[in-house]
Amino acid sequence: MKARVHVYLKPGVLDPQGQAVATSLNHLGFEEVSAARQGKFIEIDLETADAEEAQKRVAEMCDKLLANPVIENYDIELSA
Amino acid sequence: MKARVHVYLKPGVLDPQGQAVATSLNHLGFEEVSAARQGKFIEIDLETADAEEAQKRVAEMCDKLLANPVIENYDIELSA
Amino acid sequence: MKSAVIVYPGSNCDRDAAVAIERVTGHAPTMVWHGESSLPEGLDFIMVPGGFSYGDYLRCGAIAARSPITADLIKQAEAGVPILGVCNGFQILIEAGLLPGALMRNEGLHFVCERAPLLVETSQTRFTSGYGDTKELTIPIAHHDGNYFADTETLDRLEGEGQVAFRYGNNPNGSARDIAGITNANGNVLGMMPHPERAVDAKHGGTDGVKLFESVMGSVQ
Amino acid sequence: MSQIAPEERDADGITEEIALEHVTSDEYEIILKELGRAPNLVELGIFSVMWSEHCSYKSSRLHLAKFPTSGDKVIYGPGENAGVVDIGDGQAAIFKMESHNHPSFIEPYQGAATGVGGILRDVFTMGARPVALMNALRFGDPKHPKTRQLVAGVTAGIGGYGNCVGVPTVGGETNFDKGYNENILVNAMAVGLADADKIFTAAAREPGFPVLYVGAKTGRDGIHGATMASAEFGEGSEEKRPTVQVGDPFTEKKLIEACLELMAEDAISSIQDMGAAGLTSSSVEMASSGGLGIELDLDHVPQREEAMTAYEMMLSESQERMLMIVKPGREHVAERIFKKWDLDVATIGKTAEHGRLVLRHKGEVVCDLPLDPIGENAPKYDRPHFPAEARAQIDPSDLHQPEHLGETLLQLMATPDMASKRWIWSQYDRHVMADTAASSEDPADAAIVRVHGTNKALAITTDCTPRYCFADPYEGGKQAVAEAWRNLTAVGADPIAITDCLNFGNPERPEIMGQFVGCVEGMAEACKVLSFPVVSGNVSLYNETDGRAIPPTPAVGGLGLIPDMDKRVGFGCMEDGDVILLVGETKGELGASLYMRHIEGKESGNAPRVDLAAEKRHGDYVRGEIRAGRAKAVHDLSDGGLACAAADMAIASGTGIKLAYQGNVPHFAWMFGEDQGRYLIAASAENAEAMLADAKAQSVPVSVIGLAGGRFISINGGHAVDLIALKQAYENWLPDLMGAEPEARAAE
Ligand SMILES: Nc1ncnc2c1ncn2[C@@H]1O[C@H](COP(=O)(O)OP(=O)(O)O)[C@@H](O)[C@H]1O
Ligand SMILES: [Mg+2]
Repeated sequence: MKARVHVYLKPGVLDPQGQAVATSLNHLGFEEVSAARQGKFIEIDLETADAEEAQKRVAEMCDKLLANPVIENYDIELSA
Repeated sequence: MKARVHVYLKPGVLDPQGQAVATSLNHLGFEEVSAARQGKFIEIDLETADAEEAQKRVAEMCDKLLANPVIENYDIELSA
Repeated sequence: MKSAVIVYPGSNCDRDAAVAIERVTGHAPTMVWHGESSLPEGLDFIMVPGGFSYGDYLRCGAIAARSPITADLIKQAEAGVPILGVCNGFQILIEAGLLPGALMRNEGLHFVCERAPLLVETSQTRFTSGYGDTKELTIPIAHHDGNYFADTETLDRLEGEGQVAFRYGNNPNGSARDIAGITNANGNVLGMMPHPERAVDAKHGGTDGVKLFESVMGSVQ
Repeated sequence: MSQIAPEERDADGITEEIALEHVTSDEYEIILKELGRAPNLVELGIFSVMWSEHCSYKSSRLHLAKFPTSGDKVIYGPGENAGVVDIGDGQAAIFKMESHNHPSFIEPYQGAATGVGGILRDVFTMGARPVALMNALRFGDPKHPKTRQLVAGVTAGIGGYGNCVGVPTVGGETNFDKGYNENILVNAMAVGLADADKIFTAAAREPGFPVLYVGAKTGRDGIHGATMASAEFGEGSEEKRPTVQVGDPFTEKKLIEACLELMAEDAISSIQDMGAAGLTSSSVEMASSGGLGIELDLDHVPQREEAMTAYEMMLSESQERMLMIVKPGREHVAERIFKKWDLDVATIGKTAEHGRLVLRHKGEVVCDLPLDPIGENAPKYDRPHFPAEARAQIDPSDLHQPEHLGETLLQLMATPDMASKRWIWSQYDRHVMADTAASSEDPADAAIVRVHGTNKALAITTDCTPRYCFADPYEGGKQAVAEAWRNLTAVGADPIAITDCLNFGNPERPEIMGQFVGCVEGMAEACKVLSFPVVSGNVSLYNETDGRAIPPTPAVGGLGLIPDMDKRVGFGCMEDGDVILLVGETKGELGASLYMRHIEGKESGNAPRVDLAAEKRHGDYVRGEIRAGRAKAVHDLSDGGLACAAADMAIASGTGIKLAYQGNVPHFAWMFGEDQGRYLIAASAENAEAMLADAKAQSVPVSVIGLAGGRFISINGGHAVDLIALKQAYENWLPDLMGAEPEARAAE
């Protein structure tokens, strides 16, 4: 089983990387870009068969390590 | 329109971050983790209505700025 | 004076820390490898040095904060032992929950290394008492992720309780309210991005960091 | 040899044709003759990388032999992983410079990062703790669309690696020239310290000793990197992309600590890093330099990817790996230490008496080659070469006279080569390890790094003026060495030895080979006269695209010793009222100068001539005055001549200078001429008197040319330019260029 975890900044937390991406894209002529946000994307291979169990465990991984609750939120997608 | 871009290392390219994450998760007791890979996740707000046009432009953004074609691949999802 | 410096894989200011502690206190610290389960007994001072623990992969300090030795560090903090975290050490203390807030990528997105003006915000801590009326120091900085963030409530509390120990004279990284170093509520844990251990020698980075080490030493005697 | 597996083909389609691409048909004939049979694919791959320019030095060896390489301070000269010199008290300094040009152009961040990693390994392989890094960078025209992205990426890569491993990056140099538009140069230098009696070398000593692989696992990265570094860019270089490797400085840091920890035990017999051509070159070099053979079982090589072929394992350039031969029965010591550091360690073979390279994979012998033809007897070419056409001397009276010399100075201070590189070096940790006494930020002509725990210091510099080398390779080669010697002298150091990185175009073109030979001969001459031997170095050829070669760029990395740190000097301590002395003669040489390039807008004129005997005399005099404590500030004269050096001193000291013209050349030629062998010294009036007397006694031309004070640089009371304006011009050029940095990959 595979988990795809997105970790991104909470709304309201300044995202200089995202801003730099948007500005750079504008400079490069992509004027349709009005904003950008940058986050992390972590793909985890799990030796678990049970999806419910996996969901619970991956959430725990996020709380314990993958995300910093002071500034970040996360979401989890599972696939076979 | 919103684009969600995932940028990740090509298969075979060394991913020290992903390795460190997997090892650390194992140490924390998540023994079911057999591997992890870490990539970037960029969300872009676009002032474009046409999905086909958007797809083409975002691919161009990836080639020019967001991904490093030497070592990275990307995929793009669009949503309204 | 019995002190220790924790060495994580990827720590790289451990030697700087040891040199500074020995220079100021006259006693060499014990270097404690991260794999050990506990710190020595009866320590007067613990330093968590700078560097790139675990390569700074995932988030700076995140993996180190969850390593076995850090669990014991937390216990020592709770027992009141003075602990100084510098640069990556500050990041580790924050990730370990010993200090509030978060340290994010520098606003300018680049690594910044310079001799920076640093303001002593209070000399009422056990780390800064020696500075007395001295208000401005020059201390080297060298980091990529030193942009201090906390919500308004936390920031107000830190200010209100006198927990802001240092501010930048010339905010190099976008830190909230120019914060460069903070203490915990108890006053025994200080985290700061600038490197006082690189400022204990006129032939290297100046001597403005000496008083910080002298203050801690004085406070334990 | 009947059991050799005939052919090995892998999933990625590496075929004999691809391997063959890298050996010429003549070379293939030699292989057939040496072996008496056709090589299989693995063997051909091994020949192709070992005979690449990068590994075999086939075009350059003949000429490199012209360098003086010995001296009473030299412990190990070229031939080892790095040069080793004696710095007294039983201590040694170990240093080397290396290029990572091609990978950095293709992928600036990883290319530059892995360049730093590679040069560090060369130094700690020998038992040294790395204590300083330097970098010499050449980028294209600042206005070229790729330049900013390359500057940003290379800077981030050097910082990303060096900062993480915790070795200070203390200095370097940066040039911009359209000649590098399609071929940037990234040269990195590392310096380390060790006890002189605890140096480790690569040559295998005894047969039957176990061969250990340590460090990171082997992947498919960088296959044929060495051959790529030996090919020019052109159509199709896009396809060469997968050869870029990703560096892992965290693993490197652990590898440094683990190796040094193991070196303190009595376990290692010899050791070699896996650099270009990875497992192949390390195993071949260790065995052949020891006159032995080596047998490896590739099944034991720690692998990161599945189903790797022997060909891939032998040619992979995965980073952060070492090969070592340990004393029999001591394998467990290595295992214990490397496991502690969470690194791979595996016994993969043993040394043997037979003088062959024998590889087994999955139970079959996949390679069995005699070592001599691969290494010692690799092809060596005397490529045809002809000298560059001599250029005419510039006569200043033929040039247009600037109206306001202060304005001209202001213009020159904001030119790409002259302007501050703060934007770059402020991203490097220059202070870690607690021994940096002077780095890029400090007004000193060389970086100064204290020898830990002593009052001695190393002085380090990198120098080369490609404008001169292009105008006159021989004089340019001399000048590069002389400038390094001068920079070390200017801080009060005794110059000891150099390393070099010789960056040129395609050696198969006689005019390029002519540049190479000219530069090497000029360097050799300077090294001889200045007693400044070459102890290590690196050659990077084929730096050209579609027939356009880079300017000849023989970068020199100089190392010196300051015996007493209290007698070092910089150029930022000038005070109001100090007398300014000029050491050396001024004829107003404007050929190939910054002035010609930027004010006249021409790349013309001959290179300034270096009178090596005068250079030596002047330098020895300056060093003597520094040691005598008379010189308050010292600065050598280089790009932009006297006026730019005066401006550097004034900006750094916050004090103006009133220059008083003297001599018989036009004012502007006096101010901006780039005559060699010169220094500016600031001293109190009293000390200046004594210095003038010394100069007379030593027949060194020294004259008073100005007085420190005020807020301007002026000449004969006129042409004044404000220090603040000068400083702004100097500081703002690069930040303005990088400003929005739109093309740089924002999402590093
Ligand atoms: N790429 C670089 N990395 C680090 N420091 C650099 C780099 N380029 C220039 N510098 C620093 O900028 C200063 C001026 O360099 P340069 O003009 O080349 O000096 P010089 O002419 O005395 O050789 C030096 O301190 C040098 O170390
Ligand atoms: Mg100089």
